[in-house]
Amino acid sequence: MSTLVLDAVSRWFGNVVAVNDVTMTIGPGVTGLLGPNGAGKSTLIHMMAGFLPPSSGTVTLDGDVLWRNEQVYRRIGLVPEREAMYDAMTGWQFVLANARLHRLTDPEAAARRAVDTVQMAQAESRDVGTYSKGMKQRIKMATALVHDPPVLLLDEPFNGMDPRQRLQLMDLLREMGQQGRTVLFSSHILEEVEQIATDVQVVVSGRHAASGDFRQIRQLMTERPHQYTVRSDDDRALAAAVMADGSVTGVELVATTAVGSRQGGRALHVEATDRASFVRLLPQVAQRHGIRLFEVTPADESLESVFSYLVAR
Amino acid sequence: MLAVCDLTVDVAPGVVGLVGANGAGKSTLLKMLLGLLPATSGSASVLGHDVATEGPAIRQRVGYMPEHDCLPPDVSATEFVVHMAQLSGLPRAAARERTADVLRHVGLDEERYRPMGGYSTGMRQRVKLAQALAHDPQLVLLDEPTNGLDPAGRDDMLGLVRRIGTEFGISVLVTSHLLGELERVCDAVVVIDGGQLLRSSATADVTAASALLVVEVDARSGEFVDALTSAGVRAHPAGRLVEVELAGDGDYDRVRDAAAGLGVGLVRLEQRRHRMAELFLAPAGGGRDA
Amino acid sequence: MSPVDATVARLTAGSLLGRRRALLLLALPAVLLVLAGVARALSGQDAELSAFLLSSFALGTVVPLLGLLAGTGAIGPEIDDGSIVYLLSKPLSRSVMVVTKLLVAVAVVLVLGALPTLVAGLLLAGTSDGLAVGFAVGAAAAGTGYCALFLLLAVVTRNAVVVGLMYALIWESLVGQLVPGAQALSIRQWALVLTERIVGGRAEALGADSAVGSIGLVLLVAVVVGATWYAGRRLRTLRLTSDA
Amino acid sequence: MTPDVQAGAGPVESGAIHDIGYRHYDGERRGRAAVRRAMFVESARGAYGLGRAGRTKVMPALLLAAMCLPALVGAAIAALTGADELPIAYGGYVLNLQVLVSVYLAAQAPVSVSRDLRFGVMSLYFSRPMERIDYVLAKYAALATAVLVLMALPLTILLAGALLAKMPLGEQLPDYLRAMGAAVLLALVLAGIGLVIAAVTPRRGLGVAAIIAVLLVLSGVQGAAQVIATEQGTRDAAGWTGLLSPYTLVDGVAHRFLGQDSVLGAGPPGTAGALVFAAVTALLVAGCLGLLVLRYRRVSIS
Repeated sequence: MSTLVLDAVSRWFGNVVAVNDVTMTIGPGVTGLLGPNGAGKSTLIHMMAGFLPPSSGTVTLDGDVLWRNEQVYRRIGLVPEREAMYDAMTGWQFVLANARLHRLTDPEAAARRAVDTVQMAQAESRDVGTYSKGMKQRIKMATALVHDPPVLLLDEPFNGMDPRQRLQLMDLLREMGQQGRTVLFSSHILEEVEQIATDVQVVVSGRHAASGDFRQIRQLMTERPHQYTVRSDDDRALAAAVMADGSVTGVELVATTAVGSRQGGRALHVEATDRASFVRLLPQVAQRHGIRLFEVTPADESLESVFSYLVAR
Repeated sequence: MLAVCDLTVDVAPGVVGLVGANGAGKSTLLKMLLGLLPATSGSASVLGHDVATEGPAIRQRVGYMPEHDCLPPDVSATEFVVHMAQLSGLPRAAARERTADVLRHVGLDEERYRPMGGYSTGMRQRVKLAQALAHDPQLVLLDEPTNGLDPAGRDDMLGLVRRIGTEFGISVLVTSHLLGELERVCDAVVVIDGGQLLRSSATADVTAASALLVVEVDARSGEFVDALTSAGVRAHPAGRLVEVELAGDGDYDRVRDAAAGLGVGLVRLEQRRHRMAELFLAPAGGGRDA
Repeated sequence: MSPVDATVARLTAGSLLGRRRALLLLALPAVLLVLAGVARALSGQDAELSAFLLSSFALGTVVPLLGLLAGTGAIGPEIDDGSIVYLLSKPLSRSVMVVTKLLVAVAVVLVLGALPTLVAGLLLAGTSDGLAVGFAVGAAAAGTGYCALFLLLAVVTRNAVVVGLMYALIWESLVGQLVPGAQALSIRQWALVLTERIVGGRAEALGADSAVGSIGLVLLVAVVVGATWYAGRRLRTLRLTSDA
Repeated sequence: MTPDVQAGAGPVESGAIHDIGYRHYDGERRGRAAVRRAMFVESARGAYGLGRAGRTKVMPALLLAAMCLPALVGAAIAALTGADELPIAYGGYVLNLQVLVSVYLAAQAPVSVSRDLRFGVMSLYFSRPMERIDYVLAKYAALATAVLVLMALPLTILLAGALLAKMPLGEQLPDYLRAMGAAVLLALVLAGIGLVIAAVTPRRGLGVAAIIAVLLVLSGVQGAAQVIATEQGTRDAAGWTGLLSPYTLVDGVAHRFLGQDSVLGAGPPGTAGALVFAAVTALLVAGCLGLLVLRYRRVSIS
């Protein structure tokens, strides 16, 4: 069980502040480090991997400082973002070489276990240069797992992966999290974070914008109105009925234009400050007035909206 | 290696999406359309020009945005796009004028004078798009333009692609494997996997609503399912959601009444759209890693 | 803990002896040996010619180029494409990495530089005047110096090869001829001190002498140790930014 | 056939004026010759860092300055002392500084071609109305011009110095023109060698090392061979060794065809020698061009 602690960490390059006073604790389980491009995610990961000293504040793993401390790599497995590897070697040789670099007692067994964990046994004898993006990513995972580290750092692991490759990597990360490892991955592709991250740290332009489960984050931002799209067989009547209740701050009848996929039609945009009471009220009011509800969709609940809301703030 | 095999499709003007997994043959198809890769069999024509014989004529009227990195780091965006416009046959003055115009349209402001080595992924994608538009093509081929972009960047790029197809009056063939975005942008979609055509149809019917409802309540969802089944609705839990097989419109009311009856919050009631994701995963299946 | 790591050595050798770079590394000594063979066939054992060939071609061209290719090649490609991250994320002291990489580079220069110089020397002048051994030892010393310096350059800058060229060709030879003082900082001249000692009396006549005194040796050792130590320090704080 | 602008299913705006909207271009669209010229200009300027980031200007500027320094000094001496002859002859100027020319070529050839290979720019070039032969010709001409400038500038400074020192133009011009002719030939030969080697690898460092290795080894071998040949007493053999290095090859051709006295002593032996030297020079240039066309035919545009 290992914990990564960032205490009031800042990092600047000249007068560009990449990371600004971030305090963060990353414990066991899968944590998603989330933020737009240029928010400072890779700077943070570089500091957690000990490749970059913080300009101020400390970055420690179970109390040990990470900067210029080679021994810490016994407990950290790093999956770098860049694709460059020793292309002239086969997958097996590459993982084995990493095992030997760790000076493990039995490098062959460790490499064997790592390659099997990432299900790359069938391609291990081929040169790394011939691997697809998804296979390269899995071999990189194997090199990071070979010394069975309690901490796993992955820099933008999902970049450029198609859904099938992404699903495979998600299962792998979930499995690592369940084994009690401290898994941290950076991403700006929100679908993945939603599905596997037990914990989310949101970073926006260098600042630590939010942390905790993303639904928690959702609750934390109660002062922001919640947006709902409702489609029923009598939108106007439903709008009038719903407005009567205090939890709703605004209703708008909109025509949904057929852009690309969705057909045209009408819908109700509802803004409610008190989410819980609105969702309970809606079915009761509809029942009372005999209005059939076809669709009730939270328009802003996905992490994407949480994220763009934080960016906009 | 069979990259693309016996693919027959014709692409109408407007914004057309080409969907497929990594390695499904998207980039190969684009290169063939540019007349850069000879098709081993069959034929294709772009804007009326035969791909096999009239390559240069096609490349004069077509803009291409590759998926991979293709920008030299030691030159500024302005200098680079002007050069690219000239390589498409525009005289220097016109090239300079159009470059300024196009860079403004893709949203590159004062960074356009800095060397591209320091550009963010988003800015690089914009320059790649600008060089494809600089010579005012009739058709642009965009290979995964949103690759590596964050949500804000993705929305901007998709908005841009949409504007190119409509406001600029340039036909667009855009590829992607992030399926949600093609739904929002394209008028029609060609889905290929392993080099073969899976489906080619207007986006609307690809994501047609199916007869499955997804419902979420904020409490006591077990009792909620029981209430539904006792009301004769075929419902079963799926994680924190409840899936309801829609027998008829009456089921909508039964869902509403079950929630109202129990006094629980109806957080979500959605038709389970046949998301392109399933469409894309289902047929390919198997462990074959593209 | 030994100052050398076998796996780092194997990885370095792998990236250093990539197909194209190996071709180049082998071509250099091959040309030297062919040249020596032709010279021997045509003009028999001629001391002045041998010294000229060994000094200007072997020590003046082949060894610096080998040092450049091996020294920068031992770490340059890995830093350039980012695969160095697989070494840096290991519990392995950075100085062990640098020393191991240096030894691999020096081994290449010894095998493909010093040894062929010995063989060429024997071919050209037999064992007379200790020319063959003198220049072989000189080549080994110069090669080591070049490897250490160019390896450091590869850690410090992305255009290590061009800067290395400017040192080896422009500073050492061109400027060296015009401004004799410049030779005080020339690795080749430092190495020639050894050659001069081995060749002995006729070194001056044969042009196998050095423009600097035995202080040159001290400077050579200082450069090798200093460059390696500083490369280790810089590797510890290497930042993997991807700008070109 | 431009598709009509269908504004989606939204309400059709009548009379809306898109003033700063996207403007179509119906001006002149030039053919491959103009495309080739644009590539040539950009690449030639790039060899001196013009139009590129500041960092790329440092090395070319340094080498150009180093090349011109002796000429400046020579011109100054001639002008001040009122000598009636330049301290440095035009003919031998470049050959004495061949190391600088070699370093410039080794550094700039990879910048010209390996950079396009490494950063994937080829797919942008070949997705345009431009064939691979156009790319090769443009790059070749650009590098040759860049190398020529490196030699022509100091020669011109020498000429200017001579004129300043009131030396008669009639006397200076022939030698100057002979030297310039030799410089053109040398630029063509060097550009070929440099590009063929640089185009083999996208790695800049390796390209630089490979080019300098080839040039150094060639002149090293030539020097050694010449010494051996002169010792054997046969001047002709020494002459033939001139074929081994581009510098001596061009010097030989300039000696026999342009009447410039050979700097490196033994010129090509007899008329046969002259013809062979000329043929080899032409073959070298044509051969390099041919190799480059073959190389770029195989370049996949991914």
